[in-house]
Amino acid sequence: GQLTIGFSQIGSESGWRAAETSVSKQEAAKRQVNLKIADAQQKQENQIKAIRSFIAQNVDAIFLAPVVSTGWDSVLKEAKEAKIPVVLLDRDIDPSGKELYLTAVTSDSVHEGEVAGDWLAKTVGAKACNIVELQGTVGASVAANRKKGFDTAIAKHSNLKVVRSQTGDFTRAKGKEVMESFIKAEGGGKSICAVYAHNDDMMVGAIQAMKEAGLKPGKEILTVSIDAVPDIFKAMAAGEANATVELTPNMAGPALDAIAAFKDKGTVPPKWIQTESKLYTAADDPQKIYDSKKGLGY
Amino acid sequence: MKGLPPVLITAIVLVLGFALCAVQFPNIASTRVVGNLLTDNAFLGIVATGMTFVIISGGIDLSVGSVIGFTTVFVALAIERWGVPPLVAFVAILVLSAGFGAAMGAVIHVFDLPPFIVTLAGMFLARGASFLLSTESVPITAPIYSTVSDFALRLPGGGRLTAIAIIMLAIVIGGALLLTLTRFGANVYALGGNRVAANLMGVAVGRMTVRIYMLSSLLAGIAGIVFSFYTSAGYSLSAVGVELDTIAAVVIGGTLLTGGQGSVIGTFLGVLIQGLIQTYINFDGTLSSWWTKIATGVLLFAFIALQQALVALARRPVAKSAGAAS
Amino acid sequence: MSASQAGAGGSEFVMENSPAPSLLEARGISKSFGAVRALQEVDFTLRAGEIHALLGENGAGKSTLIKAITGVFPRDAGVIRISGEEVAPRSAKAALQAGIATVYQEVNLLPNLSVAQNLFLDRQPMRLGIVREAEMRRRAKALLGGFGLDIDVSAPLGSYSVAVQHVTAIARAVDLSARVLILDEPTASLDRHEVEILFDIMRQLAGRGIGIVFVSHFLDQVYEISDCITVLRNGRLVGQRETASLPRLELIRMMLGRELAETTSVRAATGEHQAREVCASFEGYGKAGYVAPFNLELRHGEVVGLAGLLGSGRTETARLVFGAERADRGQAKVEGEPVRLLSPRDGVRHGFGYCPEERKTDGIVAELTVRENIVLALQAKRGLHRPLSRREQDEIASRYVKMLDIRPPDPERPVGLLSGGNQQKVLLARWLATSPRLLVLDEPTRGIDVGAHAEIIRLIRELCDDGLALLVISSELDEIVTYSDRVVVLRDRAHVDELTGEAIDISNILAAIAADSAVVAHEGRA
Amino acid sequence: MTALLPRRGLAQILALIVILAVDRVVSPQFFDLRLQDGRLFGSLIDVLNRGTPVALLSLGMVLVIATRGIDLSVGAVMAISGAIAASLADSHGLPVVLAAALGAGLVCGLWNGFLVSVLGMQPIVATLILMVAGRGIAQLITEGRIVTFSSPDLVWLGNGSILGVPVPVAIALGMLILTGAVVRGSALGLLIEATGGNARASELAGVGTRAMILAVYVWCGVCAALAGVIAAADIMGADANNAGLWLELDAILAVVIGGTSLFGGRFSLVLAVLGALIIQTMNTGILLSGYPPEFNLLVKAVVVLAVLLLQSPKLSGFSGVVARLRRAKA
Ligand SMILES: Nc1ncnc2c1ncn2[C@@H]1O[C@H](COP(=O)(O)OP(=O)(O)OP(=O)(O)O)[C@@H](O)[C@H]1O
Ligand SMILES: Nc1ncnc2c1ncn2[C@@H]1O[C@H](COP(=O)(O)OP(=O)(O)OP(=O)(O)O)[C@@H](O)[C@H]1O
Ligand SMILES: [Mg+2]
Ligand SMILES: [Mg+2]
Repeated sequence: GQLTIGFSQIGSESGWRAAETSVSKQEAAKRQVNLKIADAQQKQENQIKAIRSFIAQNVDAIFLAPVVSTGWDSVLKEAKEAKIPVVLLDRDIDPSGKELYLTAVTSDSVHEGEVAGDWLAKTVGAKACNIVELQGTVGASVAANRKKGFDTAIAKHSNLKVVRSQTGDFTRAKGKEVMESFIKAEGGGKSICAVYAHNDDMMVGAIQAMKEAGLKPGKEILTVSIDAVPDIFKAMAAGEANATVELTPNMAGPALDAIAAFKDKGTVPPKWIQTESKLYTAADDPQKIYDSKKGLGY
Repeated sequence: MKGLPPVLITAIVLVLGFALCAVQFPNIASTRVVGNLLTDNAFLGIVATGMTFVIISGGIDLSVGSVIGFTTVFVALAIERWGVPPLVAFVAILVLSAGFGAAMGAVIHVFDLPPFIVTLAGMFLARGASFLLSTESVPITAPIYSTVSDFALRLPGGGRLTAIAIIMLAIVIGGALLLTLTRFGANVYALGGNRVAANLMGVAVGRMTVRIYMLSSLLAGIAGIVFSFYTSAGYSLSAVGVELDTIAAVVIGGTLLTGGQGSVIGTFLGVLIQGLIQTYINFDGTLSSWWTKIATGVLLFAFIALQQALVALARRPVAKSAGAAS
Repeated sequence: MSASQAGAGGSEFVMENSPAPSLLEARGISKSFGAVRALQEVDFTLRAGEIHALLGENGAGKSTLIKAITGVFPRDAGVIRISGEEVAPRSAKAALQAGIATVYQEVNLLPNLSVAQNLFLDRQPMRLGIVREAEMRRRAKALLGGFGLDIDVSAPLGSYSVAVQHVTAIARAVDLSARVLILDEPTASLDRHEVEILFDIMRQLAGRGIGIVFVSHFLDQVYEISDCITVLRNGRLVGQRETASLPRLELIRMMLGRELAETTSVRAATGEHQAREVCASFEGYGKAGYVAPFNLELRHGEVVGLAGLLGSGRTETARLVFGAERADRGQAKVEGEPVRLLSPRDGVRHGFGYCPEERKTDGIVAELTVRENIVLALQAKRGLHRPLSRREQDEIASRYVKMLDIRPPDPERPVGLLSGGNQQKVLLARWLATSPRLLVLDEPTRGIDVGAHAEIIRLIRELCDDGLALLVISSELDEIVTYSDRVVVLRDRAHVDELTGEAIDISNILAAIAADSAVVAHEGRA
Repeated sequence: MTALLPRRGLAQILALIVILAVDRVVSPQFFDLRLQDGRLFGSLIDVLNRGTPVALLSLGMVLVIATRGIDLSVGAVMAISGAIAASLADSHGLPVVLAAALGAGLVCGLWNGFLVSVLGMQPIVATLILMVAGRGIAQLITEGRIVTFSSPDLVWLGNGSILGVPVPVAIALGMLILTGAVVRGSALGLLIEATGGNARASELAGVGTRAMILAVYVWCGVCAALAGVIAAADIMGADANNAGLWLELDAILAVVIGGTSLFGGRFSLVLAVLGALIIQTMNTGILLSGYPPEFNLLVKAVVVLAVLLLQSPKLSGFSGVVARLRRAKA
């Protein structure tokens, strides 16, 4: 019969997350799966509660987009006892829990940072370059990973240096505010060669701050960020942004396929289904990508 | 002071709400869901017990969520990185958090500052300190953790009464007894009734203030340990915003924010009401992020409005005979 | 303890001139609040077994002296000795431990706690760290029984009337078995019967060698109970005398620093009043469970007194008349026009004013200045968009500060810092400023000194002569008799009698109150 | 009139000066100002500009707190009004956009006021309801996305300048003056203070305390809505998920730093706004300092405590009497 799948979603903290939710719904509808989404409002407690109630409702499978990598052992054990397969979406959990889930459909956020760093290193070449970094929320694993990946990538190039790094909480408003103060602190922004932001939203804010300060983002100052949300393509099309690394909102599609195969034929999927971290630059016809992404619920 | 009528009303609200939910989702009326309700809200029940004391005494403690977060990080690091035996780590963190609460109480009393702001600074401080310890989440693999999280009393019907639920129930009962049966409890009510009068009647207001905030932070520390059992990890961003959930639970439980009235049992019921709202929304499972928020708000309103209506009904004007006996 | 025993034991034991050792001795006590020098070099000596009255005008510094002695306020200068030993209590608790039990003037109990908890706060009977609730209640019941009070001690104190609360406070202090008992205006809200009981107990305690400080504005009571009098004026010691050797007029001169004009009954002739126009009338007015339906006519230029025992429904009547409480039956008319009084705002709109009896919780806004408190009702009446300019406010405030002799005469002082009596005057000023047609005064002279007392009674007459209608509640029958043109007597939340003209005298009122059994005993004592 | 002027703002002014001095130390160019595209540019301007939302919130919040209330929903109201403004901006003129956004704030305020003054709920829970549900409503309007717009009129509200002064700053100043004129120019101020000081006594003196309470929540809603419009205009988009998140705490903090007691009564608009500036001066200093972000909260905690201690009656002596009185009342 029809599959019923419970999806414990983190919340709706950004446009990307909203897109992930709506794409998941679309994908589920395409496959005629009954997807129950429980929104955890950014709280792990709520996610655990949601998983417990999915178990109580005896769903066919559970999707989990974990808000944090640790702390899932006991609740996932309960799911295992109840013989409900669990698929992780978007983020991985701590290695100790490997046998507790069927598969994880995620991107590698360290790798995302590396892609961004490599692009910057390649673009800058041998020239000395002072980078300012807009971090994600302090304590968020994605922020730490994207920082780590980027740092690793530029460590190979002694001409690249992160001179300032402050959190912009993954938001536009804070990205703008932090960038404003970076500009003040770096002599009106003249000494800044590139901006790296852990997500596109902060970068959109930072671009506004640079424009207001009379700087030319995309030209005088290079920008690279992660997520590939539509608005960054708009900026790219206007020549105000240079590069973004895609984090696809379609995690549910591969996950649904894996579950269907598992239920029908007992095919055990690989432990990790990695999504692509594709780099987009101004050379990729940003306007077209913008139009194609607009309708996805970002 | 007896606190019975408001508690009774909250209980009626809870039972009514539970019945309504069960009509829509029959699965809710199972020991499994009830067991989950207790387990999932164990840490909330513990902090809310401490918060009840604070609020009855006329104060407020915004730092509890951060103290929980700090505790989880501290415990995880102590056990996993510094090699401290778990029980020692627990004792250390409880001493630390009690000291933290005592310090806030002392600042409030000695410098005559509003608790709201002092504990807000405490909230920043504890959260900031946990960032300094570690911004990553640290898994805890100590055997005691799996032992404790696997322990559960089986209830008829498939439900589980877990260790942390039992800890919470014990603390709620202990808190209720402390508040209603001891001199300390009476003094808590006295402080909330009127600080100046309590002082004139010989209550050591300063010492009481320090102790009350100490108790609250201590219970937040215990809640942090319970939270770390719940998630087997320490994470600096855990329990963000829990202070508001806690205050809401206390107030829904019939405690007046102005102090002087309330009960621990009421708070416990308030915690369950909050948990029930969450469970209901999870069972529904069709709500988007925003409808979840709106539904939470509407249900919160419905519960409080129902409660107010019942209170109004109960408060039929029955005049007390106050004359002198002849 | 039984009242009769106490009376017998106590009164004979009063020592007239025996040189008892000084029990409590305060020397050179000074205390300033900013620029206000509340106490300057005050000496005070209390001997064992003595009932010592501490007297003075409102704001003279009586309460401040008491608080300086018990350590509630830090002293600027001075030493305190108990039985010759120097002590320096820094908190109420420390004072208690040093053997000084005090009933402060302000409500200093906890309305949210049960009566029993209030009586035994911080000294509950305990077993194994647990309060013995039943035992505590039993003792509370016994303790209050000694004051003739038989109430449910497990109910919150706040559900009882001020009088009950006051008795509770006194009972608590008495039971602390201290060596010194200080009572700051304990009788202000008690009726005669309760005062008698209190005095019996005081005599008994004095007989046991306890020193008692007694503050009151009722000079009759002072002469009845005290052995010795200390008078303060403007924060300075005026003198200490044996009560028996101090004539009343002399005492008043010591307190006021001037002679007091004799207050006589200034009631006008009865016939005149029938002709006067009706200001407000109430027919079949009442509220279920609150006050039984009553008929009441209030005429311009006439004072109607409400008399009755505590809890007889006087305050309730006042609140209904003013609109603070909604009636559920009957008809109110103002100047012959039917009106609906649904809220205090309606009352104010129709030109009513109301000074509530609980001035701390229902009257003053402690944090606001004297000026702001005085103009509050007038401003509320005028509405938002017609603010009184600062000049008008200053002018109104200083007029009433002068007229009612509010002290200190600083309109910019937060009213909460004024002495109790002066706060009462501010409330009166608040309503006078609205030029009301009907003023309802609930215990207007409570806590007011002799000078101001005479002043307020004179004022009541004057207002009356200006055509104001007055409805006055007072527990002091002689006061009611002095100014009322008509007296309505209440019993058990119902209006039972109305006396006019020559019929107004204390014994008639008492007779009406006591129409049945129990209270007849009163008459003898009155 | 008097409370419009800082009568007792010494501690606050002192705190501001000290924090400014510290900012100067961590960032030598802190006081540099230059004119850029007809608009002043510099860290000081940033402080004013970024401080605007909290300053606006504190204008409403201070009145609510003066009546012994509290409004936790202001952040959510910001999100709602921002979402409405952004969704309408490209299809309607500025007057319509503003009317709709501010109207939404007014309705939110009415709802809060209704719960508190008519139903008699405790302010903290009454407004908690809208705090939770309001953000949901805002997300419902934007469907969780960041709704962007390009209407130059609305953008000007966030990024334009008047005589070199950023428009948001001018708006905040205008609102301060307007609120001051309304509150102190009418009897509102006195009646609000009386209501907060002793609601029962004020009621008996004929003050329409319910109307007062309703009015302050409405005004608080309108101020929050304006802050929300400005926040949206600033980033040219409505971010319903994050706009105004946790700003209610900053607004309350600003009011308390401004010396208004959470127990109601006396309030000062100017000092509340000063409190907002103190908070923002600190935040901007943290951003300029270059310390790792892990330290942000610690610095904030220390500064908040220091500013409060500066005001503590026990330490500074002045206004100590007033504070004791407040306690006595509580
Ligand atoms: N806490 C305080 N702060 C400032 N001034 C005060 C304070 N308490 C009392 N005062 C002032 O000290 C003076 C003495 O007041 P006190 O209360 O001792 O008078 P009192 O003799 O008890 O008068 P009453 O008979 O009206 O109770 C008054 O001028 C009063 O305004
Ligand atoms: N402002 C008020 N609001 C609500 N209840 C009140 C108020 N004032 C008085 N009461 C209640 O009315 C009841 C009777 O009051 P009280 O005993 O004062 O009556 P009374 O006849 O006015 O006597 P007296 O004036 O001598 O005290 C008490 O239970 C009291 O709590
Ligand atoms: Mg006095
Ligand atoms: Mg009365």
